[in-house]
Amino acid sequence: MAVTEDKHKNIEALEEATIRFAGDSGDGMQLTGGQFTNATAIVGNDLSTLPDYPAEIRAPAGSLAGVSGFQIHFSSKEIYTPGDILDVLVAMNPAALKANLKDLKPGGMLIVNTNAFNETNLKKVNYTSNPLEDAALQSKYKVFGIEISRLTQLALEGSSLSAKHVDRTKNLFALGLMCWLYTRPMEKTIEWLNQKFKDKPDILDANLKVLKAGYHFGETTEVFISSYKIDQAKIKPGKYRNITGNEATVLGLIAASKKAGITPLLGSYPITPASDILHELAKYKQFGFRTFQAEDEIAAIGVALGASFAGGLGITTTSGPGVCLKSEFINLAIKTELPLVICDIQRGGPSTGLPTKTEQSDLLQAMFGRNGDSPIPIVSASTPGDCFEAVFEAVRIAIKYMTPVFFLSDGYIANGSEPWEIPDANKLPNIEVKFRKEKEGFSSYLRDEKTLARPWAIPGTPGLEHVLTGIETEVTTGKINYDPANHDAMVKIRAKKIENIENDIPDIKPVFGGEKGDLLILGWGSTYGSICAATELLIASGHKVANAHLRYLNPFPKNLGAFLKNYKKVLIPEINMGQMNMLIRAKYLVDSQGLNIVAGKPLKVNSITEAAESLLK
Amino acid sequence: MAVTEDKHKNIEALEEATIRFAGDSGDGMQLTGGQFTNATAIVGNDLSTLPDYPAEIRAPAGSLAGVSGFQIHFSSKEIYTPGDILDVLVAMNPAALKANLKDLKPGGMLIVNTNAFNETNLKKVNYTSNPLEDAALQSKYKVFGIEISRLTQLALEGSSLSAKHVDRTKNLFALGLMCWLYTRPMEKTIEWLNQKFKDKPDILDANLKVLKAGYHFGETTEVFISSYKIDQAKIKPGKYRNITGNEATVLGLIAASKKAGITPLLGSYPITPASDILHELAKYKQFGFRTFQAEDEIAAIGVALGASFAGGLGITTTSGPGVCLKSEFINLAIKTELPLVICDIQRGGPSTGLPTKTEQSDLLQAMFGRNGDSPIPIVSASTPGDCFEAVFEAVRIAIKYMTPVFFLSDGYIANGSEPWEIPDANKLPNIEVKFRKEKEGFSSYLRDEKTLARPWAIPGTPGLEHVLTGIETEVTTGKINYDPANHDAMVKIRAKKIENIENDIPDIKPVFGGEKGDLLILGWGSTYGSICAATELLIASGHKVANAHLRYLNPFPKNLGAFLKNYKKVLIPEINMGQMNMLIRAKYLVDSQGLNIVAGKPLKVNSITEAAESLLK
Amino acid sequence: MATLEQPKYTKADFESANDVRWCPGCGDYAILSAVQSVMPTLGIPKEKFVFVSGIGCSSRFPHYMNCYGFHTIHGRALTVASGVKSINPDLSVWVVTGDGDGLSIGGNHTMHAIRRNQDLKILLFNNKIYGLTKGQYSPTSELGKKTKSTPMGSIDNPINPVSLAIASGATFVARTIDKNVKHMMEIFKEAAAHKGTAFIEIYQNCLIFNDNAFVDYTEKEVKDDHSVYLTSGKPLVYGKESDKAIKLNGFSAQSTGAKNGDLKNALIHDPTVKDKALAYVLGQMGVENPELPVAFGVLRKVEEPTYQDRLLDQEKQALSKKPNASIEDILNAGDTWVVS
Amino acid sequence: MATLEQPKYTKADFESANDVRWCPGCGDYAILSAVQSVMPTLGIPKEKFVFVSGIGCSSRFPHYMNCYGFHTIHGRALTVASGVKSINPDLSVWVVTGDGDGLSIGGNHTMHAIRRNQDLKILLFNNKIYGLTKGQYSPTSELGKKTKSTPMGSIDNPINPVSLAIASGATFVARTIDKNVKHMMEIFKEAAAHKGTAFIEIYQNCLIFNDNAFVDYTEKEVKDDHSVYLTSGKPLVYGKESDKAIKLNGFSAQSTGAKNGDLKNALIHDPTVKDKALAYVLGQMGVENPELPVAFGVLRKVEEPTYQDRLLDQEKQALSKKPNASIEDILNAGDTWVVS
Ligand SMILES: Cc1ncc(C[n+]2csc(CCOP(=O)(O)OP(=O)(O)O)c2C)c(N)n1
Ligand SMILES: Cc1ncc(C[n+]2csc(CCOP(=O)(O)OP(=O)(O)O)c2C)c(N)n1
Ligand code: SF4
Ligand code: SF4
Ligand SMILES: [Mg+2]
Ligand SMILES: [Mg+2]
Repeated sequence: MAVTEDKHKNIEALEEATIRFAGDSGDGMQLTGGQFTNATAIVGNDLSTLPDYPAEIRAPAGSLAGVSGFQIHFSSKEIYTPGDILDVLVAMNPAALKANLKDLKPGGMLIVNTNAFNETNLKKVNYTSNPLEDAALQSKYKVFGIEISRLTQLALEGSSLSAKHVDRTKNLFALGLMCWLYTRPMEKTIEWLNQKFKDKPDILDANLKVLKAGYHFGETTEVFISSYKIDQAKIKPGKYRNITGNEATVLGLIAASKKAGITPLLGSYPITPASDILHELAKYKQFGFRTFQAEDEIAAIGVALGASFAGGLGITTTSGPGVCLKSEFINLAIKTELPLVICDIQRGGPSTGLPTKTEQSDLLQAMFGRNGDSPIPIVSASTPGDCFEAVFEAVRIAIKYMTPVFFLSDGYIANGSEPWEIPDANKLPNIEVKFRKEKEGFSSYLRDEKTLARPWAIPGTPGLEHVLTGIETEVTTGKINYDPANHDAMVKIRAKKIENIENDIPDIKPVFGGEKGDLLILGWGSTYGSICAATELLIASGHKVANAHLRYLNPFPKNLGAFLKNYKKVLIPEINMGQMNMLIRAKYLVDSQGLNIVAGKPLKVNSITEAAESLLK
Repeated sequence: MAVTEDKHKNIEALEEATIRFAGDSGDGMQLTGGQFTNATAIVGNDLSTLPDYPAEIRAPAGSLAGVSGFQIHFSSKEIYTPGDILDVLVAMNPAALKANLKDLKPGGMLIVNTNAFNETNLKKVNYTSNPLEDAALQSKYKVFGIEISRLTQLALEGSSLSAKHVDRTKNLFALGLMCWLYTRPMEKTIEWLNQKFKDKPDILDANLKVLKAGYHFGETTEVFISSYKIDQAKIKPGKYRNITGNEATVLGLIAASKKAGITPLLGSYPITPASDILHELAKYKQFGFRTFQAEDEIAAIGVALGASFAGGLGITTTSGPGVCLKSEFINLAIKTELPLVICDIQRGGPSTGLPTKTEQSDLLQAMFGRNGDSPIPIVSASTPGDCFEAVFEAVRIAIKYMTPVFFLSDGYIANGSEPWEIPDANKLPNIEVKFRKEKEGFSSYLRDEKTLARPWAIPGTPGLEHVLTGIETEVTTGKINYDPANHDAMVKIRAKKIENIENDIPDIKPVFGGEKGDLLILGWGSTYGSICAATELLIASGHKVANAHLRYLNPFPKNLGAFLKNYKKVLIPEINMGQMNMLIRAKYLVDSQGLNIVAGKPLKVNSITEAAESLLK
Repeated sequence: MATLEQPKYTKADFESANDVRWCPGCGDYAILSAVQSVMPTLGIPKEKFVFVSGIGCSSRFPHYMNCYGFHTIHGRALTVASGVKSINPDLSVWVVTGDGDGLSIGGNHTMHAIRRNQDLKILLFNNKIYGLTKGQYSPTSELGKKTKSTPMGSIDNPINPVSLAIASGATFVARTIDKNVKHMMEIFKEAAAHKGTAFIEIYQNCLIFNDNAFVDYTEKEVKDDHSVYLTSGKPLVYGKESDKAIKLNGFSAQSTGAKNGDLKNALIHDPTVKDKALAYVLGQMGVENPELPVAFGVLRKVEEPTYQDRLLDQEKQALSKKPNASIEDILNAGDTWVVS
Repeated sequence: MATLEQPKYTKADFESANDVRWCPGCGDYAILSAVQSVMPTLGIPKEKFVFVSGIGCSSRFPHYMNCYGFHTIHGRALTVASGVKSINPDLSVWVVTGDGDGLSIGGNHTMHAIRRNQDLKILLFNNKIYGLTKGQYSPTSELGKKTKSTPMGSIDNPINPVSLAIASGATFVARTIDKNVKHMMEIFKEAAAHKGTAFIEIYQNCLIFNDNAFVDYTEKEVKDDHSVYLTSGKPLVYGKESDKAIKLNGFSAQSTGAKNGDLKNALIHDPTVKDKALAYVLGQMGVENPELPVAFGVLRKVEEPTYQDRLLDQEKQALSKKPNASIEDILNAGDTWVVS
């Protein structure tokens, strides 16, 4: 398309850039960011995104509480995080400026919609004077004040749309402008608009006009001296799509249940940031994916457990407060040894906490949040795309070992996105389901010698009638049994079964750095990106540092104890107060140190390098 | 009373004895044991009891599932446990014999109701022949076959009672007999019967007759050559009563709320073994004690939390499965920093588990069973009587620090009993309640500098209107706040506040043994008795062993880390898979070893000595 | 589901080998026996029955049936049962619950399972007490009831299970009683034949903690004056001499004399009326309006698609729109690009 | 509670300094304003008001009142409110909840708080959707409703909040609507004056996720034909020209013509009838029987002792029996002995 070619201006080549779109909740920043991301993916850059939106549906227009942001980091090299500091901030109003300016690097580009800097808006966020007129701001950053609202109106002069509708399209102006600035193609966005507004030609027309107006504004005016180009990254050959963690979780669950050949049933109750998984899965009825929006989290997991009893794949999705409510049922699943996948998309806690922010603080709840000794496998995802494989693993373990399994994701990877190499469906591992059929020798708790799994005998199978119960039962027969020695034996069998899974998961090994060294940075979950980036920097500056990342949090990989001993020190960065660190210390008696910043957002790369450097001193 | 004097026979002096009454659920064994205990307390022996009853209300008569037992250990010296092995077993039927014989020491006394050893009863428990006729049995134990049923009938010949009612009194025959055998006075039992049946003279008369018949049977017949006498123990001077853990918990809650001068409200939902606390507290309305049987555990804690918000003392009682349901509300209490006492009377888990058996396996649930980082103080009781002081401490901490507090007891100490020195009400510490009144400078989260407690400003106070919420709030003002730095600060303040309590609790020190040594046996909760008894034995056999017992599980006493280093090895016996052990290892990096037997009953003294000896090798 | 070749069952086929552990004399025994007697008559292969329960004396039920069973956690049986039925709608799923299990902690699931018209048979054993935990009052205990937890008497108004079920839109609502085995069996059969939620309140005597709670409906002298048995198409006549009838007065039910066929004012029972008001009024009788007799029998029975019908229907529709969906398609959906 | 010296409040006294964060145009604003307007008229000192809520857009309400407030967790507001009122019965406790909060996750607490006649004012904002979590269907959403979680339409039958409240024995039940501020205010005042649970369903428009859900009752052209406003002692007349009335037909309500005073068949409203059947029938109208108008106003209002009345009463009784109980007495109760 013509609009992607630029004939008049310089194109400067960059290695990478981090930009953030920020505006009012009503300004469409998530959509703008999403479209920019798609365009960037098509260019072949590596990328990582971080949406950040308020807990209120629509806080008062122009207020700080209502600011919504979308950050993207893209590069011609491999990257791991959405970026610590911004090269460009697009601020659609004073609130967006106030809330985000601190993250813009000195000398960075600040693009603002000057029309929004009127008295009312300034007052809403307690600006006593217009910050754009502040000389310090002008000297610290490259400020581009653009009348985005007015230019949008001008672009739509004569349109039949109401003033309100006209104003709503201004985000596309910003998008167009940024596409020009970073030489991104707009075809996909145009296609998407065509599709979305196919029944509303007026709106479609207006949107396209404004999008192009933004692009042409960059091209034509003298405001920007050059535009930027970021080369395709050298990423592994393959077919890619951009994917969020929740989308990857959805695909992982569908793929795993297909591979297992049983009917999946998701029992769920909406909760941020897990709800989108329910929304997405509800669209796959043609795949036999059954979704059940229950009256609460307890019912949701109950329905899922009933499904597993009947031979389906029971799944439940939630976030921390919902896990609280599910814990009694998780214990019933542990006791009755039925497969079940519990997806916890973690958010800031405790209590209602910060529903739209990220945190890694449900690990110990997943490990221990139930009465009695109640061991459960835990699998965690480290990046958006990794959710696919991690949740697939959770399903595999649940079925093979007849056990509930926790899958831990979090708000950051759930909503963040990255390019994802689409796996070949045929090469996905098979998940073998062995429904018991033979009557001969059947006992409901007679275990497989290797996995210690009990048989899965489902209602409808003649001759295998049996009753499951949460009361303690006899080791083999599964009949209620109150005998002391039997209980002790059962407690230990349950523990052993889960421990044994260590034989069925890969050893831990370094991601970056050598097998031995001065410092190991050990992580799990969504800190992956920041830790990798930090490790690369540390290695580059000559330190003997390595990093490793745990997918399996219970049981830990078999070689972990020995592995830890290869490093003089161990640093464990977590977005919590040191939860995995406690498990590691207790199990391996290693004096590992935590880096614990619980600020509802990904750890910054430089927080990690600083912590590492101070340990290396 | 005449019946307590024995003119005809030898009285042999013993140091101690352990006896168990066992019979059908319908046989009144708990009542028999309770009365025997009272009589033993009056004599001034030290004692410890262990009731053990089935989960079914009334399992089929004569079945193994229906066996109910009551064990008492009493002594002229200080004792710590209800005893590992029995000196006497009273078995009212074949099922009772079968279920309990393994605990009788070789050469021990076996008293059986021979009338119950008929074919039907024998068959119910798969005895193919009458075990009483087994020569091996006769040679291994001192067997006393007594026609208890028939002797009871004879005693009541001519009574107007039905045969069924007559048979129901046979436990009193056994009680009378045992009172004679161990020279216990029967006045209190007679008084109690008089009171209980004051409106039913027929039944009263029959009961008294049978009780005395049992006593006289011992005195008169030639079956027993001598009776036994166990001298008064040298226990601390004072006024005593016999008390169970649940009773002591009730008294502790009443005393603490009186000392605090605020209205207590217990929100509860019945669950074994916690229900009795609700039943008892419901009787104290004249004290202004309000009890609220809610629709479920969630409502129960919600009501309690509402009570605390309004300036009352919110309390909730439950057991493990109930804690699962309360966890979301506990987090709200943590976030809103309101006082609240959560009493968890632990039972066998996971899931429904073993409702009537004991276990210590909710510790990690109490510590971590919630989303987010959610620190909470935990206080545990070590003996029945200790529940009083421990729950009093829980109330004190809750109010002083404005925080929910866990009080951990368990089925064993809840139902077990011991002599308890009645405290002087006037000497109980005062619990200061400071409701905020002044408007000036009020902020809902402005903290006391020392305790870090926020002000308790209750509805009805003019000028202090404010809103509490589970969403994260600003450090001082308590207004909703989503700022990253504020959240990090709040997470850390919450942690600090609880950690600081270590300055307000006593240091740990040895119970038995020296300040340094080869081995420390570290315990918490109801293992106290077994550990003390084991330590005494180990010291007596020349080992440099000490034991210490933790009341405060979060935070730990300040000196614990240094204290642990004074011993070469540390053994941690727990009725779980090593929950406190994990906390100790993680925090102090000490290679402590667990002794973990999860059999639904107190640890045996000799399991501990064995484990200790193998570590000492 | 029945086929001709199917084995003929007897009651014994549904009796499990486990010892029944209720107190001797408990009303639960009669209910168990009635259920075991009805099962062989339903023409359903034994392996297709599933009994799901919560926690309580009553909830031990599945252990005593020789069927698939799930003795779950307190108050949550209906959620598990809904999951079972939603995965395999071919099963005959029965839920056993108590007044505490199904109305106290589990009240919300009862309401929601019913409104969804889950194809489940719900047997609610109402003994007006918590049996298993040894005698606390329950949501159906009468005001002023003295129990372990209410030494001065309960201060909560009781709930009427049948009113709640009707307000939740139950398509089948009935009431029966442990002592009337024949009636229980009839009701169970009718429930089994109903498609959708069948909610059955069963008065059940707990002789240990709440003995004689239902003597008004079981003792020879008084029962006929306190109970009216409903039959579709028949007038609501009751009384020792069949000398009383229920008639309509405004929106209320009222008792009237009806000697020797003088029944012209008597209400004629019709459980199939869509409007819930009739069933609501009948359900209140004797429970909320103590001067009237308690109605036993089927109060409401209307046909509506079940949750499972609608679930499978949507699946079929979706499949017909996108018949050949494969994992590949899904994985490769959206904007993709190739790096080579 | 009012005294003569008491300060005179204005609406502004009840407005908090916090920014109101609902979507511009949300029906919640009108409800907030109506509540703030009613508060000063009640003669209750401001510090005695407590607003308790769960989680949802509606549950943000306490933050916008300049009163004591507790924004609790999802579905549990009524439990907390019951605790507050039970410790200090002198407070005026108002609960704000949504159709999700109070009927889905919190349905059981709603039922139990009502049956206990907790002295609480319950405002249930029914927007037939989950607002805060961005648009999933709720227990009041109509069958077939397409939402984020039901792309092919919901397959659950909706619940009628008012039916549930009545079946739970609510002593005060009313329905009102965000757009009719005057009516809301009247209802709130009447609720405040009621001793016991006052349950108020408020139709509330969520313009973002379920816009126009209640246009039938708000749009000039149609609203009069779809709504009947109840007044005690007055006939149930409605319609644009007041040309229709509700009459009784057996146990059902029916619509009839009622031109120019021809109202002889019209039902006369009496919310104080003890029998719940009338209120039940009125509550169903328009919701479960779509051909009839929806009833707005007070459906039921009867006097019964509250939970708090009974609680304090038992305490008084107990105290009169054992007037001088001391801790010493309790500690020293039972069998004691002295070791010296
Ligand atoms: C979460 C939880 N809370 C409480 C209990 C204790 N409990 C078991 S059964 C029961 C009540 C039983 O009453 P009901 O349902 O009426 O059954 P019944 O025994 O009368 O047949 C209670 C409170 C439990 N098992 N789990
Ligand atoms: C335990 C728990 N589960 C789920 C949620 C997510 N959640 C918050 S509000 C809500 C539903 C709100 O619906 P409603 O009560 O109708 O309120 P509205 O927003 O429509 O006013 C849900 C599901 C939560 N906060 N906590
Ligand atoms: S306690 Fe009551 S309900 Fe339970 S088994 Fe015994 S008689 Fe039946
Ligand atoms: S989402 Fe709906 S209910 Fe929530 S504030 Fe916005 S308009 Fe109101
Ligand atoms: Mg019951
Ligand atoms: Mg809503």
